[in-house]
Amino acid sequence: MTWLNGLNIGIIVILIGLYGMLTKTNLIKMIMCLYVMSSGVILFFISLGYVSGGEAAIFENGVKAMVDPLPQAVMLTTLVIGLGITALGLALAIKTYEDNRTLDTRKLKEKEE
Amino acid sequence: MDRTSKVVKTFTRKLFPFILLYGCYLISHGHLTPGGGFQGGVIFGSAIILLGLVEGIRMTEKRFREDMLSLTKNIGMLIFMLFGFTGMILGYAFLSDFLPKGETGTVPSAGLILLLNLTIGFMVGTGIAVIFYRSVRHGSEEE
Amino acid sequence: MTRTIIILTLLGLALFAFSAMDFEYGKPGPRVSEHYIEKGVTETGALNMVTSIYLNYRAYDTLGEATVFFATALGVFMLLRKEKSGDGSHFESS
Amino acid sequence: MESTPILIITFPLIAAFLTHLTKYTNIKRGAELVAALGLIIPLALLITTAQTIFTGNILEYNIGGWPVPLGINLVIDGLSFFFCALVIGIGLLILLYSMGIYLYARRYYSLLLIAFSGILGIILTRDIFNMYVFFEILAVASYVLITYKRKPRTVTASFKYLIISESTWVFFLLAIAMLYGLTGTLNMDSIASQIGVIYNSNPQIIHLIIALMMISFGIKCGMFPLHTWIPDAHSQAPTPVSSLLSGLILKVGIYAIIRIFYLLFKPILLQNGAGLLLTYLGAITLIFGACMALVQDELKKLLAYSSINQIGFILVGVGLGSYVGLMGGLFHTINHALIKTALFFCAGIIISQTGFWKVSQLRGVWKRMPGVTLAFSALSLAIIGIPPFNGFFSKLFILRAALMKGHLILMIILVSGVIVTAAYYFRVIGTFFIPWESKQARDFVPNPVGPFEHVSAYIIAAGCLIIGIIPGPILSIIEPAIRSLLS
Repeated sequence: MTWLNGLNIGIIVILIGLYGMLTKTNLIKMIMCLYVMSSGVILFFISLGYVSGGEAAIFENGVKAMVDPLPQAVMLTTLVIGLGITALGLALAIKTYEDNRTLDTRKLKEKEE
Repeated sequence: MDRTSKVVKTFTRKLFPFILLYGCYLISHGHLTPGGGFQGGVIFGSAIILLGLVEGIRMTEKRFREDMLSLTKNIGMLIFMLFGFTGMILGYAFLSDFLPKGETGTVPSAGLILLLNLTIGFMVGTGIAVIFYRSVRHGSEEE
Repeated sequence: MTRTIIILTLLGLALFAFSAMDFEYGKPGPRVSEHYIEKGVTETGALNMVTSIYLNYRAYDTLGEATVFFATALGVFMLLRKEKSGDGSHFESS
Repeated sequence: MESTPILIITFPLIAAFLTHLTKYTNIKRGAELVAALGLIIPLALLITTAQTIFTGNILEYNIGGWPVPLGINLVIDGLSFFFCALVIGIGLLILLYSMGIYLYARRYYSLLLIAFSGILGIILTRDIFNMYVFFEILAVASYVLITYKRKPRTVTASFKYLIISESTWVFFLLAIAMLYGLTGTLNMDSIASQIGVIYNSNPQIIHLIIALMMISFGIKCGMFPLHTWIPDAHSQAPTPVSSLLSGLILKVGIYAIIRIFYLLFKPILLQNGAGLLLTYLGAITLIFGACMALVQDELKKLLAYSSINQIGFILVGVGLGSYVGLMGGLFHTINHALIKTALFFCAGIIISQTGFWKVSQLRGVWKRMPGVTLAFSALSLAIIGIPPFNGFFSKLFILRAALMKGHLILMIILVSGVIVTAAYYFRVIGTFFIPWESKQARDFVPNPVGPFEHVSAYIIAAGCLIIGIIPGPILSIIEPAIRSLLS
């Protein structure tokens, strides 16, 4: 089953996150779907750098082939940005719950009119 | 009524310095072993969160005051920029590695990378602690 | 009903993406990171290539990303504060 | 000097972190002073580079001393110079306005400067992932700035902006990943050199990457299907932030579209007309923004929809890809940024003085505030495109570009867009000049309005008139930008 490699699974995870984002109405669940999507992208990008038979990109004696270190370094930055966005999203969700006593986007929309 | 049992309290109080030590290990060996500024900083933050969970916010607040934490974030960022500009002053480009590289394999072997790791470790640690304080204090009304 | 439409469009997107992608997994083409692996230790002195990239070759990304984290911590700090007077909370009634 | 690109970005950042430390110094308004310095120094640096840019060559800076494919490099060419000048100019005016209202604390200036350094970082970088990081800085700073007024609805508006923006930006990351997979590097110039070869071997993936990038930049510049966050974010944010949003953040989306499509996908763009897709999306955005603005009652929401409308004009100009079209697009970017910022300033003053934010309630504003209403109506004439003002020339260029390309439907859409814009602005000005006043809410006390607020609105109104009468200097700034694009 060579089809099931990191690249295709990454795309599938992104689409699952997108599906959740489109259908869920609870604020916290939307943030979770957001984080699922960004993990899907991280999986996709890192598996792009996979070299078959390569070891982790650290120089020790006896390391023959190495995995591509650039995607890992770049995805470290995306992880921390994802952490920041989720922290901010959750803080906003807490604040909306405190003001409107509901986390359901449908009720929030009615409250706005 | 303090629900956390005595065992948990003494255990975390004993464990706390070792968690910080592990965080320092990860930061200082960032360029030799897997790890680095962010992971070490997260472990710093989680150590403070662990203390906060067990001891309660007011106790940890005395040791890690919140405005000091947000001040460290500011100063951490300024230090990071300072490293960038010292590179420029010494004639290299911005954020370039101007320190001499020791022989590979030992801790002081990568010049500026170690110092940058330390600054990032502090900033991420204090940032996570501030976020934790804010969300916990916001929930409980006992300001 | 709308769920099935969403599922169908997502499947269509997936098919289009899979048909378009032709990366072979495990055998990447010529990369800039070959230079990182060959001359990384001599140029940066670090054994861990990932740290040498995100702190030496591309330290500017890390500066940017530390600002993101700083801005989020500041944002959460400002958002979850108790209702303090001042600080822009009582002007412009719109 | 040759290290100006990095200084232009880092000075606002340093100022942002220093404003927090002014708490410990006893300088009376230290935060505003440091904030102003944080923008004035980059302006001075930019002007020193004007000489080299106008003669056509570019200023490059490798960060960390690493050559191009290894590290990140910043480049000031014609286009980035033009957008940097626009951003810093508008930024200073926004700072001037925020200083007028004394109620902003140090954290507001810190976040505002982080947003400015994010914008400048996007404009100068030549590395796609770096552009993503700086877009995130800008986005996070604007999420927090929107909620600065701590009203319940600002938090929901900021949440909606966060969710929509972040979920589309995951696709931008996916596009970066695919480009890295294909070309093996993250630097724009080296990618651009390999795109032609890849396009011949596998056109499908390039279409996919163009589509992904179109989605993510569409959200940032308010293209039609992805604009839903704009009215809420603009109407709930404090006035300087909403002018920052519509004046600068939408313009950075435009800059990113121009940079990516004219640098990375230039060979493909002209071949099969991906630019046409851009033009027609712009046309739909134009019609949609105009119609929605007609029915809007809230003043700030009306201005937000009018921003979408004008962005449609710019997209049409940029999508056409001809010399005149680009000239019209970029000139309209400047005009719209200036005019919309000043319109939001006037709207902010009017709302804070009368306490009403619905257009129907704002009757008789002329008697209470003749100066601000005059500025508002002058600026509305400018944005509609009445001859003496600058809006006329930019829309004329776009019309001529559409004429030269022979798109008849496009011509009709553009002209009807102008008419509808005139309709909804005259409706607003009309209510201002109605002689009898609307009854004043008893418990409302107008907020203290500093001298600076009116000043910045008047400066821009006068500026629009001057640019309209002598468009020469502005066109000479746009000249190198287009030369660098179409070369």
